[in-house]
Amino acid sequence: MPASPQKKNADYNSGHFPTWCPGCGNFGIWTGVKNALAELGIAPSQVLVVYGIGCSGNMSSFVKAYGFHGLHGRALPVAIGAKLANKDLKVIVLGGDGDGYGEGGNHFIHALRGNVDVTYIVHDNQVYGLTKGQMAPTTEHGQPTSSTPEGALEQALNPVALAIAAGGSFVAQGFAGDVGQLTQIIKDAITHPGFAHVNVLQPCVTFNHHNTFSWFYKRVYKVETTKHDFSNKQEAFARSLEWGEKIPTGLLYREIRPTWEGSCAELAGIPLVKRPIENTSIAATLQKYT
Amino acid sequence: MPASPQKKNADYNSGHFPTWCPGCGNFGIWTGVKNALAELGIAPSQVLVVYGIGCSGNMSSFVKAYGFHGLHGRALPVAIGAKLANKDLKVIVLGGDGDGYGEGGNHFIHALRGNVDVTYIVHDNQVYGLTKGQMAPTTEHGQPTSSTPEGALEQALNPVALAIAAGGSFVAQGFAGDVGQLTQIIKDAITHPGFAHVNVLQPCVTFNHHNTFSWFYKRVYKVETTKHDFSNKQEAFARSLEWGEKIPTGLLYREIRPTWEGSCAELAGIPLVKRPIENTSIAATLQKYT
Amino acid sequence: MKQTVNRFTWKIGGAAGDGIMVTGAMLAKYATRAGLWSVDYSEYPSLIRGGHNVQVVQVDEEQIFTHDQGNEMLVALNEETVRLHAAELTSGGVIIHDPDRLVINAAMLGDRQDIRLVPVPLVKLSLREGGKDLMRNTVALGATLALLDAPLQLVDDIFHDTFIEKGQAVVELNQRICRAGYDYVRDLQGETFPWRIVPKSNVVRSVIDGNSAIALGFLHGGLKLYSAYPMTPASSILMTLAELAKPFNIVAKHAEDEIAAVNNTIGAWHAGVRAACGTSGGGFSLMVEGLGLAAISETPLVIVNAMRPGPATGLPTWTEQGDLRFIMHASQGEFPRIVVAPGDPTQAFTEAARSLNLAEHYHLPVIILTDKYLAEGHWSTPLFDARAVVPERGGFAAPHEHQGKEWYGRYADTPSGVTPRPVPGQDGGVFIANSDEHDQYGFADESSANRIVQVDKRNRKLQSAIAALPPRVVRWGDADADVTLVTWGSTTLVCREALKKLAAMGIRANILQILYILPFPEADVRAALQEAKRTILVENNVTGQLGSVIAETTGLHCTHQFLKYDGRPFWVEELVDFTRSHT
Amino acid sequence: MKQTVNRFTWKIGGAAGDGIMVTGAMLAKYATRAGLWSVDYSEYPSLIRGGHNVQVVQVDEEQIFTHDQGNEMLVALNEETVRLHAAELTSGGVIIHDPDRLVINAAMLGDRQDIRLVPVPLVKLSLREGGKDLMRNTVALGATLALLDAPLQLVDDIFHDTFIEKGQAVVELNQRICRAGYDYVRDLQGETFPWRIVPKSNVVRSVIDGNSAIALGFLHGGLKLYSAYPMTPASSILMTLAELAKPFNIVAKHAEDEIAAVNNTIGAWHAGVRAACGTSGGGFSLMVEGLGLAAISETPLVIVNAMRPGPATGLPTWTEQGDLRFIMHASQGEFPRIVVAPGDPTQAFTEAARSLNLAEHYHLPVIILTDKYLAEGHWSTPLFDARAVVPERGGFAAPHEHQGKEWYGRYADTPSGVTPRPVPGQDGGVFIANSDEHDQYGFADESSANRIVQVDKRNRKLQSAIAALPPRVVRWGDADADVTLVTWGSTTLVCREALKKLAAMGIRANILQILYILPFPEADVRAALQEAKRTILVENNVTGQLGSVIAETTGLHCTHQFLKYDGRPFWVEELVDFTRSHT
Ligand SMILES: Cc1ncc(C[n+]2csc(CCOP(=O)(O)OP(=O)(O)O)c2C)c(N)n1
Ligand SMILES: Cc1ncc(C[n+]2csc(CCOP(=O)(O)OP(=O)(O)O)c2C)c(N)n1
Ligand code: SF4
Ligand code: SF4
Ligand SMILES: [Mg+2]
Ligand SMILES: [Mg+2]
Repeated sequence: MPASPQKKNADYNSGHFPTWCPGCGNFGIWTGVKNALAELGIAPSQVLVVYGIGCSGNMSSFVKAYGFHGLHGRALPVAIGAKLANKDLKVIVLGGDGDGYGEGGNHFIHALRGNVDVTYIVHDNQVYGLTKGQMAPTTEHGQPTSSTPEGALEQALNPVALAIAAGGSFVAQGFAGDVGQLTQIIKDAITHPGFAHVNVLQPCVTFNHHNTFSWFYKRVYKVETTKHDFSNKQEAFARSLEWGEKIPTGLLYREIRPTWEGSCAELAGIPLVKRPIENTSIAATLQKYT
Repeated sequence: MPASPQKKNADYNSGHFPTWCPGCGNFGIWTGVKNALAELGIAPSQVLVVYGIGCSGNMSSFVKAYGFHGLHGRALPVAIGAKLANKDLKVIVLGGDGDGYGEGGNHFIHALRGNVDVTYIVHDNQVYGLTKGQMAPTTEHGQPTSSTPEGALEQALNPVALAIAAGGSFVAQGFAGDVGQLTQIIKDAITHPGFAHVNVLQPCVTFNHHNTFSWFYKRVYKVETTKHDFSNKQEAFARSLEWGEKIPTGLLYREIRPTWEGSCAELAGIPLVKRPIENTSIAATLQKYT
Repeated sequence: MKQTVNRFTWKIGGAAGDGIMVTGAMLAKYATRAGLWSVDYSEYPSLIRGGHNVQVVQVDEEQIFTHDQGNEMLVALNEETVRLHAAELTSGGVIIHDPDRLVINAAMLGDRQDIRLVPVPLVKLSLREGGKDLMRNTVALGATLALLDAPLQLVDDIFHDTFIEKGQAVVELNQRICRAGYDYVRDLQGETFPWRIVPKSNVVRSVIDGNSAIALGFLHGGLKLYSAYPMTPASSILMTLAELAKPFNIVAKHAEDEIAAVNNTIGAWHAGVRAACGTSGGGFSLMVEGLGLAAISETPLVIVNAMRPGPATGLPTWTEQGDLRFIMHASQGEFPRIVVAPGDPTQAFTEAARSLNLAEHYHLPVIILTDKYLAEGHWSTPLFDARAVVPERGGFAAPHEHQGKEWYGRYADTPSGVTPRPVPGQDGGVFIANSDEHDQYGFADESSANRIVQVDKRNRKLQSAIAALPPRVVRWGDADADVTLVTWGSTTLVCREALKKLAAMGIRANILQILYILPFPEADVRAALQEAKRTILVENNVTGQLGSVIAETTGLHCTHQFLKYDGRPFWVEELVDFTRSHT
Repeated sequence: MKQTVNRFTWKIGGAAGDGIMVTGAMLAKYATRAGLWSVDYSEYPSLIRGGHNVQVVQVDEEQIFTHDQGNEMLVALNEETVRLHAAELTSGGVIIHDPDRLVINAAMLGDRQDIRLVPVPLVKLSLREGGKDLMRNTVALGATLALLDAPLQLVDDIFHDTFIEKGQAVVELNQRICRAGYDYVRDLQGETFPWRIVPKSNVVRSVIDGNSAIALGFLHGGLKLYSAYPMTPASSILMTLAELAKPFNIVAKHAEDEIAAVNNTIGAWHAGVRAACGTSGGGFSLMVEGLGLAAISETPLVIVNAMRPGPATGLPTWTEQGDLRFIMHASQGEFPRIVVAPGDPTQAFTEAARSLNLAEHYHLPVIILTDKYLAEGHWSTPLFDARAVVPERGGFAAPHEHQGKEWYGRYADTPSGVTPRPVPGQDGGVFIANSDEHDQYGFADESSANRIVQVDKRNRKLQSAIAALPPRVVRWGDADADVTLVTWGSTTLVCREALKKLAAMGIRANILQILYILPFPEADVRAALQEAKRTILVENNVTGQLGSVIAETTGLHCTHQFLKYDGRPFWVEELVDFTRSHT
């Protein structure tokens, strides 16, 4: 592959302008993802972006890159299968909070401990956007939504606390209103050797009138401006629990440990996709059955 | 219902003697569950036990009580549906680590934050027993199993850490080799108003030759013998991460907060199952469509 | 000038987020309150904003079932609407538009000289009366009514009834804005509009969609718990029941996924209450395993599957009847189930209510199969008759049957296959509901003899249930006909509309609607097909799935088949053409 | 005394955990190495310990396909075995038992005087030679061989080949223990046993189960990744491939659930490798949505569904053919798929290898449908012919087709329906694999015209794939016959066995095996049924699912049907009886 020429954000535009509501937080994430790819010099054909189903997942039509727009809640296992098939490929997953923490919650907790080198960016708008405003796992307790008009009865899921407890090796929180920081986080996530989880606080201007841009602006602070030690799991957990008055953004936890594909003896050497399929001899194995 | 006469363990025997391997940790859990029911004076007809599919779930044929032996991984949502239908019923769920943390992981994390008053006891033998020794989510990294002959590549899931992070209101760990403590934990779990998670360390003598009874005897200690403050989430989380040299048992975390059914306005008053189905008038509602 | 009275089609088009649906709903209500019949249909892409959204409302003096291809009035909120839909306008039709926002030139109209433009400063008028931008739709409604020479009083009442909960001020604001549009158009110089509304008798009818009909049917039927995960086009059942949870004192649960939803529902039934879950095909895929759990544990279960075009995510906001065979055969192993496919809101209401009786009495899963067209379209509908189905408890063990027992033989064999069940908490009723094959108490039992008993027992229940079913086929039209349209579900509507048009052409047609897909009404279908002179299979799918079931069970084939699989419902015109050219 | 040479049935029974399967496997290998043919079958409950476990090994000089009801030798490790199985013994048959553990009295034998008891101190001998309790089975094997007058050398070789990786000491221990049983029985005074083994030619054959055949077929076919979640009776594919991962340098992934397994597999195919997943009905239920994802995104996919009796958990360790219709119609919407149901290990091997070519070349999901009987039974089988299917790459875009492009038209319409695909990472091949209906590049496209193009394109692929399929029906037996057994999958085996027995009775029968269920070989089946004098449908299920497919597609019905649904495979005797009385 020839060395990629200098890339810019617009190189990742698909030509279809986003259909998101004007002012939607997804625009910030869209920009952050394209910026990160451009700054890392990853060409559209060198990356596979796997999308969930939701407003977030509709980004599949707005980004120029190999894409896979799969089933609601099932982006992660597609991404993991692809990464194991071609470990040289950069694999990024984008999806909603309903998609990833509701429907797809099981894949999430197992991806965290499995540590396949995939970057997972969750558009956390605390609501189901595409299906018109129902409760999400991250909807705050007591918030009314179209499926819970009297207010959500569940305690909200805390994605970053969960990610740390489930064995995440890279857990970060971004904010769609701070594209600069978000770009940096996404770049770090992509370059992190292992599964990287980025929860992005993403205001939904149409269905979430509580967790708005201004609500967040008053609350978010960057952990990198504090003494936060992201290698300390205890400390990271404590930080991740913060919600309400102060909401941390930035890298909360990181730990370098072997990836799944790095530990798998059979994946040493050339990626599976480059291995020939012809001339596999089963003769010796068949001998054992005689 | 007439006041129950004094109950004893044997009152909960089904008459079918367990088919578990001799020496299996499930015997201890079986005893603990029956003890707890007896000591709390809950009659077999006053409780619904929902079972997963696994060696653990086979307990459905060994316990005398209303039972529901559902699908692999899906015991929790059945139990929650039953509890909402009849909030006066005691509902207990028993299942394996594969069942509850593998196949059923999504229900687990949402049950924890949902806080429906159900007791969830997981037989954590760190292996798939019934299907003959494959890797479980709790299998230790590097352990060989029949599905991972070269050793598990994933980091083991830590059920109690996860439960705390996901918003569990009662998180405890028991050991099948200590039926006394286990009985007490199960009693506390049953009486806890909310979702109670008990992870029981359960040696599998047939397929797990690493985490044996003696391996555990050397490591377990009771948190009640320490200064552990189970109302402190930070401290509970730190404790829950202990594995290896020292493994904590007992109540790790507890928090009293409203249950789902307690917060649901429509569930105030008599349980759904007692409400009449006849004579619901839709006339006024239909009027709005005219 | 000749005026057509009480028969016209109105269309509104704009971007997603323009809130056009509300306006159409108002017009449909207006017509219905005026003693007329309406049907409305909307098309929207799976996007929140942007994309082209359309709503059509058709009004008639007779009962109507689908709308025509032609329109008499078009409210164009953007240019795309004009480009896409001007051609559909009948000669003499109008386009209402806001000249400040949308300038329409000749090119946009193709060479249609016979269309009249009615520019109304929609936004300006709304703002002038104290409304917001989006309320321009209400201005357009006023303009529409003025053109139709329709009395304002009726719409004032509708605003009152709709908004009074939000206060008198809101009511008046809407009334004022609507009147502004009305007055503006009245004051325009122009020819008299060839279509008009003349209110008729005031029979009270509802304007209702299939999903609301199901929700109300469930409530009438004694539903206590609904658990679901949102999925278009089933979501509004959850949302409606969540709204109605409080007045009806029931629980609507938004579950973490569809697997949880179906298992919640099974758990609730097991514990003794009437419950249901609902989804579309993707969610149904996830409920498939639960279906089998209900079957083998003989737990009642009701699932709504509102179809949309697949495979997978497919066309989320469009319509298709592609899941018939899937629903009939879903889940491993063999077990009986009931599948009912209502063909209009009244059937949806009735069969939803009945499904709860059926599931409870026969310990069977019941699947209600609808599609986006029925689920989200609205029809003027006679008020539901609550007496059509009486909620009655059944299938439970009487106290003397379980009290004092050590174990209860909940799966003991019986002639009907139905064994009365106790519910947890009842004294002496202890048993195990088991997903493993089991003996009479529910203990796992793998013997050959027991297996045969239990399989036969379960299967026998379907036979027993037949007695409790209404006629499983519905015949529409005269018995004596030249052609029979064979159909199921929402396509019954277009067939009913076609009957009227065919009759006008002198073609005698009737309809065989298969209401209960399972147990399949083999004998009825065979008889009907054998009697018919010619038959046309009408299905909104590519493979003719009902046709395959008919072939399998009766060995018969329809003379012709007319299938459509582009995500759109049939146009009545195309069905009429097809029928005429094949009769 | 007359001796039957090279034809006998041997059975071993004990508790779960007694490790009886290993012993039967040794005996089957012995017979096979002796140039004979064997088949083995085991029954075990879904428990780890306790419960009654049985394994049967039948040996013959001719190729055999299923075992008989009668046995000549019974190794009884517990009393239950005697009580349940003594009655099945042929006159003159023996029971080998350990008198220290199991005293057999007349009552336990019913009134069978014609059975000979062979008490052998199994445990004592094992311990004496330095073995453990459980190795008593090896002693029993030695005793068996002594009775059969079979040379010891062959079994010594088997121990060598099996255990040499564990060291010479293990080999010798097994040899010694086996010899102890052998010598003990030889030294007994007693009549000559009426059955014996006389080794024949040494053609090399394997003893193999359906699951291993599939695993090897996949490896031969170029599989690089297998993702699965354990489920009986499919689990051993995962375990076999996990064992073989190292020598074959492939990945076997134990996924967190079946939803992950199918999506892992789709992801891997999308990225360019050959992959598969496998499960039984319950897990397949969870893969249903993924099936549709593969279909609409036109990603190749291979799934193995090894059936067991349902519904739900059902009878986890027993056999049934209950999922046929489910597999044919699973997932919302309409799309083509290939379903192949191998009927023996050779077909399992060949079709598993072929499935990878088919999926890759035609961008279709392929489902391999087996059942517990085929999956876990073992048959003496000629060594698989690797040339039967040549792994060949296909369906990919050539570099010049994508290089330098901005976007690649991966869903552009083509005459065959197959559009060459690039894989991520390839220059210029950028496209979106989309579960939403999409245009040629994969962008969501909801237009009517595009929908029709894409539906038609997808469906056309199935027609194109037919050219690459082997004959979709397999005919066994003479063309000219009085009766045709119509069947599919593993019941083909009992039909093949029945042919031999029927021929011996002078009944001329043949078999129509439907190997490819989809695309259904309508023409072949119609022709075969029309030619046949009489037909008997043979299925291991309660509703006659293949029969329903035949009726649907051809309008024909078999003359009779013979169905079995107690979780057990057919006995050849019952099939022969049925056929005789219906011919
Ligand atoms: C199996 C399945 N269930 C449900 C849906 C319907 N559905 C589409 S998007 C969505 C939720 C969207 O919420 P989220 O994931 O938070 O994304 P957002 O739109 O908020 O970005 C749902 C429930 C589906 N497509 N598939
Ligand atoms: C959907 C589904 N997948 C797989 C199985 C097969 N299965 C039965 S038990 C089991 C795992 C048992 O492990 P665990 O839950 O840890 O229970 P244990 O036997 O160890 O108590 C599996 C995979 C199933 N029954 N259903
Ligand atoms: S609904 Fe919310 S999340 Fe979706 S596009 Fe609009 S603002 Fe964004
Ligand atoms: S396999 Fe393990 S968990 Fe299962 S019964 Fe035996 S010892 Fe217990
Ligand atoms: Mg969201
Ligand atoms: Mg386990």
